[in-house]
Amino acid sequence: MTFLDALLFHSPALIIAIPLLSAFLMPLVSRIHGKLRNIFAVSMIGLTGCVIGVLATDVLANGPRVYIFGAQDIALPLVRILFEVDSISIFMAIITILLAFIAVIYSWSFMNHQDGLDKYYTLFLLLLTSALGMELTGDVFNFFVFLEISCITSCALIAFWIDEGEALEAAFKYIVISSVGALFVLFAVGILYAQYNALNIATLANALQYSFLDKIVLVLFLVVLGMKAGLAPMHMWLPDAYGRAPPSVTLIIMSATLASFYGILRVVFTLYGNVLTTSIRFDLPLNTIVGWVLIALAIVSILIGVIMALIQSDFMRLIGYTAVAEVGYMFLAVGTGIAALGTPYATVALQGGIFHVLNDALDIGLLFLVAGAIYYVTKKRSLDDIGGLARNMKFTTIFFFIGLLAVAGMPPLNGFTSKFLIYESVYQLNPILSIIALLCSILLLAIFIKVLYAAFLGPQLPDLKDVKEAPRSMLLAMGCFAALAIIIGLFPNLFLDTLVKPAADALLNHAQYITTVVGGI
Amino acid sequence: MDKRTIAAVLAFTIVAVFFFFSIFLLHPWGAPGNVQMDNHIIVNTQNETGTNNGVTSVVFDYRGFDTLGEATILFSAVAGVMMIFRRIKE
Amino acid sequence: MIEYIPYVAVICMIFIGLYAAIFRRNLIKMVIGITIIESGVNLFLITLGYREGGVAPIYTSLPPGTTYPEQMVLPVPQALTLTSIVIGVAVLALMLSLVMHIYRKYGTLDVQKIRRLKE
Amino acid sequence: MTEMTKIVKTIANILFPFTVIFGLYVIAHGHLTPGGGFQGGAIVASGCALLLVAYGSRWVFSRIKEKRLATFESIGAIGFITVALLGIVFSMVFFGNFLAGSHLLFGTVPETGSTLADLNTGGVLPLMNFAVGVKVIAGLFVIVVVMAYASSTKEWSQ
Repeated sequence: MTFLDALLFHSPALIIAIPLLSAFLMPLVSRIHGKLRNIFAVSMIGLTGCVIGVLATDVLANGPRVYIFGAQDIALPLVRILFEVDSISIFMAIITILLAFIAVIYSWSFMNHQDGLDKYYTLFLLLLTSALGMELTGDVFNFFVFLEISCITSCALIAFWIDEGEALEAAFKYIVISSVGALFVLFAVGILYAQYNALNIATLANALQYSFLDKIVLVLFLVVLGMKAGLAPMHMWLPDAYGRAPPSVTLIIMSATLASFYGILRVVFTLYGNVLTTSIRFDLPLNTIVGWVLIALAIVSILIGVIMALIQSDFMRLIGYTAVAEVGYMFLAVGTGIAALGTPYATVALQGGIFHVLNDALDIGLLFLVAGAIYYVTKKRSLDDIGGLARNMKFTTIFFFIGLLAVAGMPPLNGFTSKFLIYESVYQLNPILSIIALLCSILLLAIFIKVLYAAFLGPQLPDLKDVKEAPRSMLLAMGCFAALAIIIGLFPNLFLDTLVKPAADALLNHAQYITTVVGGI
Repeated sequence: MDKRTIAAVLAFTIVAVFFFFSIFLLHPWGAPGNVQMDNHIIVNTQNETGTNNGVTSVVFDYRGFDTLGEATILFSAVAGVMMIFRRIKE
Repeated sequence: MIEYIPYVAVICMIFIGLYAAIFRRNLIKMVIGITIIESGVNLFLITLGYREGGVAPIYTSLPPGTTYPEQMVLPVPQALTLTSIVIGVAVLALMLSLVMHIYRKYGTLDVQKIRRLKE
Repeated sequence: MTEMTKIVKTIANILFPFTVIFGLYVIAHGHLTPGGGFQGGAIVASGCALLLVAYGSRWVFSRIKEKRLATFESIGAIGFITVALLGIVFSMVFFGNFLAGSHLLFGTVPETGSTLADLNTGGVLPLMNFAVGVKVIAGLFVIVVVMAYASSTKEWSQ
């Protein structure tokens, strides 16, 4: 058992243990020296990234891995908690750790004038742990616990700038909605436990007979996780939270939001995988209903996101509404994948949706980092107060231009690759949806051209004369995102074949997920 | 009362009645349906975890990872409260 | 009907709390509403794990003649409720500290007034 | 919170030791009798809150620095996760109960059925109980002290 095999065997547990232990150590480390705290945070997140890389190479090569907490092998009836890592969860973990690493580099210089930084880094690492835990766990109640940790830590981080009244109000709105939602998830977990006396996703999926109560459980999960992911009618918290939080915090909250999106995928494709095609009333199979509901909500959230982004004057709220629209694209693709389950274009839609998770994380992240750089330099939020920044902030303008093209889905960049997959597959389901999605994407381009002109190209405002460029570590963070966006845009098949296709197959092939646990190793 | 509250009250009562009639499908109080997981825990909590207390064996050994999440929740709540009140010292 | 009384109590608590969280305008009343929902869900978890005439699953000085596992209450819901109670404490502490700060900044606890002051 | 009268203070002085001892008993016997780290820690924290109410937040805040309490809390948390990580080292799996049935500390296995409580059982559980107990005592007391002190100071430096 060489060191690498031991590391690989224990890697699911270490992915959670390392950031958690560093979060607990943070108050002690930060009492020694401020600089040491930043180095400690960056190195710990880097270490977790390496462990995730090791696990990713193994999971992508030979299928899901199971890790039981407290025992060597699986003993049925399954009593202990176990982590089940298959290619979709490791794909989401890679996105989460990438966002966290860039956010921690960015906050190195963004936060250097703030106080209370040891609490900031503690909550940052705890939010990262909860996002990773939500993505790796194979236990329904454990998923609820990590969902709750992400609620509390992101609410505290939204309220980081306590002297701003709006940040406190946004945090309070977020914690109220999230905790009520999480309590209904607990209610659903209680119903599942009452019927099948099991809390493991694989055993539940195996034992599920889709009674009336299971319909309630599915509705509760879809509603609450949809709200946490920013789906249409329940998205009100997202623009306030993204608009009022510091941008490095917004990046990590976005990774928690994507973890809730992963939660919906896990519930629909794996927990309800066996019963997805059983027909209920008037011979409509379950997947058509769930699929079309998600598609309808996705279209509504795309429209709301784009229209509200058009009239925003606050820079970060504008990007927040664009994030709602991007979540709409993800749900549109996944909804098509569910509604037309089994047809070839459904798998293409699912791949497009999962690929769009990666691309959206990079593009919206890049835009938030640019907005943060502008706020850091000019201390102004609204687009009317800033103008003509291109002369002094050259690199930020270039990065903003790359982010603008990527979000709108222009060809050379990564937004185009996934949105093209989405348009192509959604068209075969229903052409009108694809046309709406295309038009909204063009409208997004128009919005961001307006922002580009308003913020960067216009005449130089008198009080912004002596504005200097953003510090180096912020430019480095933005540079990484821009470079990744270009690389994915130019070589999409590289990422598509190694990461996205196995992830989509892992979701569709839920039998493999179940047999690795219930069928014994 | 404006239209929004009327719509909210209506939706609220529909969901309440819907939930009210759905609880009668659960197993009656006192007679749980299948109990294979809990019987396994009750029977060999002493030889597997070495404790007399079944609940503590579930909290710290069988489902110990939940309690680790639990401790993180309390830790993050304390960090959050201290961060929100970090400027109250004179 | 008599075996479903605890579930009726659970549903009433959840929807009383939900009513307070949605319709009340005072911030503190919303926080109280959420605590009521939380205790309702805890009651639901505990009622799931009860066995008729069951004893706590603890072997120290067990009353003589109890046959385990039939006459022992299920331990797992109690562990889940323990976690849920501590979550309730953590969420409550955070919400109350936010409410104290909002009150200190806006001078009022009424949601409508806060929205008007914000503009 | 402002200070209370002398009568309340003396009663608090009388009650505080018993509450703390009972709370520590509940933590220590968590694996035998109903209780454990969380419940015992909450009892001791309620004892400390009793002192806070009786003596007022200014007195308590001057006596006990919140920094030291925060250190206690992170020590408790680190203790809990290191005991879990030791599971990897000794019993090849995270959260492994490597002490149960190993004739080391807390190692003996109780015989099945209704037995009298033997404190030396439970393997890793008592250690986890102590760690969580320390953490809950320090954590809840910090929350109560900080909120009490914040509500009593008139102006906050924004």
